[in-house]
Amino acid sequence: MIEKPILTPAEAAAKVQEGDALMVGGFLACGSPHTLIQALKAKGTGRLTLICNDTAAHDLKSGRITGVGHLVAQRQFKKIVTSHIGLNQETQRQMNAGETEVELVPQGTLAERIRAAGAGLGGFLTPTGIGTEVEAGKNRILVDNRPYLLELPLKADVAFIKARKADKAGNLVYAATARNFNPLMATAATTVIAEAEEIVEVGELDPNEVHTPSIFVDVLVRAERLEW
Amino acid sequence: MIEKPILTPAEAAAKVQEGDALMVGGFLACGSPHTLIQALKAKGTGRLTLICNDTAAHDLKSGRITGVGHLVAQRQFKKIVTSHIGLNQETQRQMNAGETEVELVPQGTLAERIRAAGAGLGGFLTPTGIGTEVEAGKNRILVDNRPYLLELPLKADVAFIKARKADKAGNLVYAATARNFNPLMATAATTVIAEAEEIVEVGELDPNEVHTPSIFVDVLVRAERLEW
Amino acid sequence: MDYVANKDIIAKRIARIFKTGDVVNLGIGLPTLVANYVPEDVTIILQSENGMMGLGPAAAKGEEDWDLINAGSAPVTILPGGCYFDSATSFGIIRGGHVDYTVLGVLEVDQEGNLANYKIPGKMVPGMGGAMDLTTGARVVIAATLHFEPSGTSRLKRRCTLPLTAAREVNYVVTDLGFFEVVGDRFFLRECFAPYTPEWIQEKTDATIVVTNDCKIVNLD
Amino acid sequence: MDYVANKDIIAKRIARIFKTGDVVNLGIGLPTLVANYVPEDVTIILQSENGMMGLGPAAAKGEEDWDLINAGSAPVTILPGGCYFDSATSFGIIRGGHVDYTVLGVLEVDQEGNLANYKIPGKMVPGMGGAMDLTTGARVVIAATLHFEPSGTSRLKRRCTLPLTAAREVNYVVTDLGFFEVVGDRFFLRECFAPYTPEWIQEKTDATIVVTNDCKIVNLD
Repeated sequence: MIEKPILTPAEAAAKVQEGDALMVGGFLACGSPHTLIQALKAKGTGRLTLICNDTAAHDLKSGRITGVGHLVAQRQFKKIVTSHIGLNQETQRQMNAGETEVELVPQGTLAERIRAAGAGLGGFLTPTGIGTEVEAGKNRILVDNRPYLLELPLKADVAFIKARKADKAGNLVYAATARNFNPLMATAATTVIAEAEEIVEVGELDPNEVHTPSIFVDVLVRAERLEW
Repeated sequence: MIEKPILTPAEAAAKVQEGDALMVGGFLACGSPHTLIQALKAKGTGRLTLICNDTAAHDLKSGRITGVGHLVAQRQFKKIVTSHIGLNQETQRQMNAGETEVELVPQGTLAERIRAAGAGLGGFLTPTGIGTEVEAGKNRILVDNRPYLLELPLKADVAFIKARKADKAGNLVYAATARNFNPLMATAATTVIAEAEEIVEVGELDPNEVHTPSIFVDVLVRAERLEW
Repeated sequence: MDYVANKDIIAKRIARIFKTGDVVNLGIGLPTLVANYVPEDVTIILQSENGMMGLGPAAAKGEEDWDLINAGSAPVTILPGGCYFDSATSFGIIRGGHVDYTVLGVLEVDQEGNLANYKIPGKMVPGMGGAMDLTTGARVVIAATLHFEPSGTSRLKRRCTLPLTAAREVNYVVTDLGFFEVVGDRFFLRECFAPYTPEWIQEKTDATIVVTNDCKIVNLD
Repeated sequence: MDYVANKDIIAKRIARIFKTGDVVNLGIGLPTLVANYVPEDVTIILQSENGMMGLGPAAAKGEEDWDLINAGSAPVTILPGGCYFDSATSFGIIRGGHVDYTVLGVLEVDQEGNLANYKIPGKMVPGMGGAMDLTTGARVVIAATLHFEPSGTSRLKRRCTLPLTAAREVNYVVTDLGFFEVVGDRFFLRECFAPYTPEWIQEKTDATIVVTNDCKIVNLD
């Protein structure tokens, strides 16, 4: 099996270009690729579109920031597609001030849109959002007399993924609820960069227990930072 | 965690009613629930609709039959929804003779239709089948100027699932390519019956390695027959 | 009559709805309290939309595993027989009707079963998170809320004025005054929690509240 | 010129298309032979649509694991670094463009890139299995076929007459006579396999076959 390059965090972060759409795994910073996030913060690449379940936390009073909140704070995003910004006051501030465009997507719809992009589907019909503001601008389609919204796939230029373990071929295994959006995003970006706490030899992972097949992963990085 | 009833194959097969839609896991009989298939053959329940990747094998010359082919041979199906009948001459014979209705569905579309039913989606857009007979009677929807077919969810009254291991709560783990359609079908039927080669105590399976969460499984059966 | 806000009453009453085997998703905040009051002889299975079945109690101090959190990002535990999954699977479970009950917080809830709980335009826009999928997908939707805002305004309305989380999906509303069922565009008061009276509740709530003969007066203390 | 059907020539030529790292799905029958001819210095990854990445050689006699088969139900092995997945994931990989090449058998293939390989109405209806998804989803579609039917009729057509597996998806057709590329509704003969000549191929095939100056004569023995 072909081995994937293991890059430094800085080398990996340099794969993200100004203006790219960037997916970042994690749920309120749990299961987020903190090493890559810090490397991208150091690099300072801007005008990005972030696709992430949430923007983690940023308490304007205490100054405490977690996960992708570090990139939001540094104004690296021109647009954010997410389901939740409730714990990040800075994201709310930027949105209200018109500094950053925020597209709020129901969490299940966000997950499914990313999966659809990875799976080559042109879209899907969901009952979620019917009768709410989420309907705006979308096609409503009746199936068996029940209304559904047609939701479209969502893909990215680069995905930042966090795994518990990788083998050198790029197979990934996640831990507990740190799995969340990571396996979905790994299918939906042109370049997939996975940071792993442990990188083992090819053949050491049980093929029944792999969560993300190697072919989705382009670059590996050793996790250096696990704190949120 | 609540434990699920462990029934005999005959008790479990009796959950299938005349006229039911029945999903059966397996790919050319690999990963098929052979114990349940034999029990349903003994019971003789008829006028069923089968949803299965294929109808396994039936060689009319040698008389060799595998997997769900045993139920086809006994004429228990009025309709079969499947992607492949190439190794089952009896299915082809029944179809050509007009004895059994056969709906051929591309394999990826079949998998996704079952998943959609389990996931509460009203349908999905796939490029598969555009420009072929599969288009007949379906809506064609343009997204970004590319045509897709709107495919609808497919659900069943009962699903027969085969697992390598179950815990008594109903969590399932599959082996190798015997996984195939099993985890999808486990989400898409009103009553889900899983036969397992091994049934362990609750807590013995690693929660990171469970393929089918317990809540999908209603009834457990001990596998008695592993031969195709 | 004096009103004293009481969240525990709400959690206590909701906890009694479940029977053994029910799959339940509890929202952040007030709904989380419900877990504390589930009767000992009832075993429910808690789903957490960030990717877990079999959510257990909060992690003990010093034993936190930061890869194992609930949807509010608090470190938790998993019960034997639980398992993990990704977010698409998690919402497949939710949207696919495999969750029996979802309990959600409320900004406004109305007699048509509409719920608003994710946005106050221009003021507070936390985002809907998983709430829209939960209200749409769960078999039974329970809105859990103190009956009144701090200002004294009832959270039960004739018609929601805030952007909706879900249209016509709410089945039950449990407040610290009573247990309401939404049927035919009206609230039916099924239980009135002592010391409040049905008449007092009707008077203080700007919504159609039907009280039938079988409305029970219940003491939950 | 004498024609002698030769499947190995086809497999040999197709095997040389790949470069290290390519993800390839080989159909049942003739396409399976391709795996035997991949050059030693090229490492490709075989996907099997029944749920495996890293498909290895056939299982040795007596060492079959009947939970581990290929899409033709033959017992196989898995290579180190391979993994298993369910059928929805498998076709997500296929439909999502994550398979670089699919090699499929042919009943008819035409100069518009249409492929028919799953049905002869009233005669043989095996079903499409995964072929429709593979032709639609793989980045490059290679049709592998003996140039002629046993009757002597060319399988390369102006227009398919049988029900299509996929419309306008075929990129390359490799027969035992040559290597064809489908461009602008015509077959371009890129390589002619000795001892056949471009003129003979054009004469024996009822389809538009363009031969340009850079068409190579190749000896694959």
